[in-house]
Amino acid sequence: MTTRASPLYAARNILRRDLTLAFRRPGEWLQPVAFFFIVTLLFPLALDPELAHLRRLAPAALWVAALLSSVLAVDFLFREDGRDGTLEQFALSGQPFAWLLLAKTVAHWLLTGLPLTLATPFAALALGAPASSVPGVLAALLLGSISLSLLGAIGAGLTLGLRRGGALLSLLVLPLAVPTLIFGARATELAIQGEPATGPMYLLAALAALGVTLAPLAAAAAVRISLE
Amino acid sequence: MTTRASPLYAARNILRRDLTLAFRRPGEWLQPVAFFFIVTLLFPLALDPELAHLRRLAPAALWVAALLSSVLAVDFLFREDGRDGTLEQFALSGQPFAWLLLAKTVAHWLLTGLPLTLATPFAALALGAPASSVPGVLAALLLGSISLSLLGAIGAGLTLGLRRGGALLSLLVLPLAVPTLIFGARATELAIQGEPATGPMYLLAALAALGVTLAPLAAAAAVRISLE
Amino acid sequence: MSWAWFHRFGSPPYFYAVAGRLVPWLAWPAGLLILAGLYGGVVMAPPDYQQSDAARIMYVHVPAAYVGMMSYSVMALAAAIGLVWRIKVCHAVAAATAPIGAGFTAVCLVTGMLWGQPMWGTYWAWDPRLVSMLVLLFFFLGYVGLRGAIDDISRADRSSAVLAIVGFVNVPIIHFSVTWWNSIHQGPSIIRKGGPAMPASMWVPLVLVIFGFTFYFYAVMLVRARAEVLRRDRGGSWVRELLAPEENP
Amino acid sequence: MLEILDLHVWRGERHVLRGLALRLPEGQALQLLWPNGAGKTSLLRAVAGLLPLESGRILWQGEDVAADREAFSADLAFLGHELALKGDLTAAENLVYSVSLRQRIGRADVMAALDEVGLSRRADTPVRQMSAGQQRRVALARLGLWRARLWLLDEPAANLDPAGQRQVVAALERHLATGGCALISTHQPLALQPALTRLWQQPGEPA
Amino acid sequence: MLEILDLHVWRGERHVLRGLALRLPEGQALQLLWPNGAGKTSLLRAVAGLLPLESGRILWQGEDVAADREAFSADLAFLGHELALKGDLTAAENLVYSVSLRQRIGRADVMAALDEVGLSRRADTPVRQMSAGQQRRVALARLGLWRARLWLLDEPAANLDPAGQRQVVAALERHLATGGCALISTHQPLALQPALTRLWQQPGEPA
Amino acid sequence: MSDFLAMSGYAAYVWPSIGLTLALLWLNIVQARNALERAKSEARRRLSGGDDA
Ligand code: HEM
Ligand SMILES: Nc1ncnc2c1ncn2[C@@H]1O[C@H](COP(=O)(O)OP(=O)(O)OP(=O)(O)O)[C@@H](O)[C@H]1O
Ligand SMILES: Nc1ncnc2c1ncn2[C@@H]1O[C@H](COP(=O)(O)OP(=O)(O)OP(=O)(O)O)[C@@H](O)[C@H]1O
Ligand SMILES: [Mg+2]
Ligand SMILES: [Mg+2]
Repeated sequence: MTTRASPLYAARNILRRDLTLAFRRPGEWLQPVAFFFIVTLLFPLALDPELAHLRRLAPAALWVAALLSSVLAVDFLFREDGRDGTLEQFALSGQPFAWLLLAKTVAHWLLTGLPLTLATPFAALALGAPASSVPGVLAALLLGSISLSLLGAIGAGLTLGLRRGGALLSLLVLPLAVPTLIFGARATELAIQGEPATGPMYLLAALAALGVTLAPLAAAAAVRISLE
Repeated sequence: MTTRASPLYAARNILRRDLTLAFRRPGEWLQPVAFFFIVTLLFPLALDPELAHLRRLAPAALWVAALLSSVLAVDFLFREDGRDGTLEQFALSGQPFAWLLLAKTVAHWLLTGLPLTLATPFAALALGAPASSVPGVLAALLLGSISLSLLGAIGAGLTLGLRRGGALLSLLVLPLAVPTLIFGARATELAIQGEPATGPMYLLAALAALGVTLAPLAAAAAVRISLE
Repeated sequence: MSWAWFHRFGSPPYFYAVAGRLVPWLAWPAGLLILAGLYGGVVMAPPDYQQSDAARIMYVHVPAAYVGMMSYSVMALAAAIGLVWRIKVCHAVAAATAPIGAGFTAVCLVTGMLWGQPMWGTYWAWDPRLVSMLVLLFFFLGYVGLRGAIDDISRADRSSAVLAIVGFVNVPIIHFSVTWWNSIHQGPSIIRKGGPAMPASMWVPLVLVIFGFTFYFYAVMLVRARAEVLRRDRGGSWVRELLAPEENP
Repeated sequence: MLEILDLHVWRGERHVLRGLALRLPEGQALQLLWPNGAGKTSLLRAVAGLLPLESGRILWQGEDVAADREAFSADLAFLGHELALKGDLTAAENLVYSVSLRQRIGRADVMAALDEVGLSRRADTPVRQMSAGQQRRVALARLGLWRARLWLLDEPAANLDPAGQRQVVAALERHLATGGCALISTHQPLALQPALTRLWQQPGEPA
Repeated sequence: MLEILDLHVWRGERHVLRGLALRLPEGQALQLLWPNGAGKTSLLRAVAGLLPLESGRILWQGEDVAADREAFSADLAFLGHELALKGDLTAAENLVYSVSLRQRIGRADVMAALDEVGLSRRADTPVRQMSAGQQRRVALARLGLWRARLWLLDEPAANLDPAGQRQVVAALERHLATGGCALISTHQPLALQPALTRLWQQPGEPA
Repeated sequence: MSDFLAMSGYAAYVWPSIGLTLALLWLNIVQARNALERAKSEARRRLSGGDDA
């Protein structure tokens, strides 16, 4: 006789599936990172080049780039599964829906947020940040990218199945992401200036924790509605 | 008896169709503009606000935002028509394919590039550019957005029907867009500093002209291949 | 002129065989030229009167730069021919070129940066020459990425061919960037009116390395191209004959 | 046993299902042969809980499904116009991942299921590279793997050649024999043994 | 008259059509009843020029279609698995815009065409709000409006109820009567007059 | 010898450049060889009818 799958088993398989899918296309999961790099490169291109000037600009450039590339990436979080009916099957699987979506979001973060985080130090150095600032920058982006992915999940759920979802999505997510952006940029700035950034770091962590607990529920509700 | 449609008639109908589609979803065509605004606003948020500082930053902010939002938007140029078989019908219509795609690109520019252009002055002022610079900024973005749309069309054709097309698209288009970005930002900078920007303007115009003549052909080739 | 040779090369078996025979004839000279050139440049040649020994980076930087640009040109040309005349072999060549060209471009960038730190006091500057070379690297990466994203090989061939052709505009920009815009990067110093701007003891080794890299590029490219030709083969009898002996040794 | 009482469903402006009622006992398959646009898909989606009910009740084993959606979902299998297959995954992977949402599964079961629909030699082809009918067959194999009591099938025989349609019938008869029941929308009646099935020609008439 | 000589088509790694040949004279419809995955869709797409030929020739009115693609395209109508309809446009708008790529057209013709497929009352509903079969019917109406000599239809009867299938047959017979010809992939033979049609069971056998 | 290695103070820039270049040359050779071998075995698999045609 068959044994029911535990929520954990189901989630693990979703995770495995999404990673398989991503790695099947070589370098596909690298694209948000590439995008991130390009965006950070665009600034100096569009500016008159003075490193001093760039350094003051680094936090803004980094975070805007990170925010945009994660918004760009999250657009694909539910789109395909929604179109080809996979999400319907999730909803009908008899497993807690929010939990399954959380699994998908985690996979998404592993494929976009994490590489993004690991990529930032290089971009930061290219923008003239001192090597000493790397740990701080890393920490800030680690926390930031988590809450960005989670916020993105809500937006992705809301815009699921709309034409031109992408642009609308960014409209919905960017405002939500403003706090993350501000604290993140502030933390990065302090790190670059070599000052302790505990304050904004705590706030970033709080935002991430809040996101993990609430975002999946909101996303699940949004997706259910979009499925009709 | 039926009379064959002239290429002009066909193109006019494509234009009409795409505009109808865009306006059927209220405010949909506004999304790239909104995105553009949000991005430009993100900078001041992520920075310590000093107008003098912002003003020097304005050209970069404007152009990065414009480039990103047009790349984001162009992702939808062919996607839907490719998926639902419309582009196949274009290819089988017996009309010059490149010409039909040019019509689609024009419609797309009217819906994204033009509003974007009209929106920039406000963003520029918000970033502390002097009112006197508005005409220059407008001209630069008018020319720039045209070639961005056309370059985008090539990338959209190449990534048509690929999963995660969006991210790859930006990876392909942004290098192509670098010259436009550089000259555009330079022109804007001069305009903001109140100096004559004829040099970069000419180059922008040249790029746009080049795009109008060549991009549709490249896009047509790309789309044909992607249709298989 | 007759197109016979053109079509002969177009046939996978012929190309596969000829390429196979050609490789050693390219590889050995390449090795010798590179060794000689690097020895001449890094050991024998006198230090530059301004840059002293830092100038020795030139002997890898410049050849890498040339080959990087050349390989993009080769790629674009092969892609164009393959697209127009529907010749698989040309697509194979283009596909084989991309990763190699990307490598040389990257080396040019890195060596350039390593050279820039002592000379310009910075690893990187937003300078037309440097940026355009960086863009070249992005084109290579985009090309590889596009290929990777498409699973049907013949579609991948033709799509990426379009990209390669479009991106070619960048190559002349790289070359003339120093003359068109005021660049901190130095302009043509070998092929220029009035002969090279350096003593023979410096430019001869440089030229040797450049030729060595070029030979090397073609050798490696042909090996890869043979692999690509095999991948594109569709059960042609020649492959069966080719591999039969190896199947039951 | 599935029971629907006085069901009303709206699609946008349109009152699609007006007071529909039906009873579907174990071991029975009800085939909806309604004309195009009569509301077959709407009905199936409403039962699955993918469309909101305007009014009316849906009872499963005598209990209102609204009471415990998840339990009900675990009992049903829904095959809609979209197949919920990933073009980039192979047939086998698709089955493993979609089934493992509901129950533990091993490669062996998957191969057996693919064999039943005649795709054993295609187990490792990406679904994207399969023809319309082959993709349908993969979805069909998945249906057999889910151990669900209630099947909701929307035009299961579409795109299938005669052999494939016989496979659908065989799968259904196995399912009914083990006490399952099925609600099917179709345009050609499936050749089930008359004892096992009822045909419903028009939403107007009683089932 | 359409003539195909020794056609070879590959899909990725797979040699799908191996030296296929057929002749399709005016006023004739050839129905491909090949099993799933045999290559019907591939053949239709290859003829339409949407798939590259590995080798072989396709002649239309005795001339190789590769010589003048656009002229050939103007002569043919292709109805694939995708319907090329815009969900946000009404049925009428969809017809106007897609037909106007090829010929000038007015609202009257459109309404007539929609009437023939029994959707006159739905002319102004967005296609997104139509059922699978209703969308098929819209595509069918478009087919009637294009004045094309050669029809390439991929499972035209899918999702259609018996009435809709009769409409397909009627449209086909009108088309053949006016000297057109049609290449059709299907799994149930369409009930055309035997004089007008040939059935092709297996790609192996001759047509 | 040592002052040759010292490159009059530029060793930190010169030797990495040359080393990196040689590394690339080596890497290309390895990759090309592997690619050819992989392609051959692929072709063999296909000829021996790995999956149905
Ligand atoms: C990241 C930094 C650099 C990049 C991307 C770069 C790129 C290039 C490129 C693309 C070329 C080939 C130009 C052509 O063939 O048309 C080149 C040539 C050359 N580079 Fe660099 N370069 C960089 C830094 C430097 C530095 C710092 C120096 C010396 C101070 C230098 C000296 C040269 C010389 C002497 C040539 C040969 C010029 C000729 O004969 O045409 N480069 N470089
Ligand atoms: N994109 C693709 N890449 C590789 N192989 C493909 C692709 N599409 C189809 N095939 C293969 O080509 C063969 C023919 O496919 P095709 O869609 O033409 O079959 P069909 O006759 O239309 O089948 P059906 O009746 O199910 O629609 C199938 O075996 C399929 O596996
Ligand atoms: N998203 C929607 N919004 C509004 N009305 C809809 C929507 N989808 C379907 N309808 C309408 O609801 C009615 C029933 O649609 P449904 O898809 O259930 O029909 P069906 O029986 O499945 O038809 P078919 O046999 O063609 O699949 C149709 O008249 C259709 O026009
Ligand atoms: Mg239906
Ligand atoms: Mg088919």
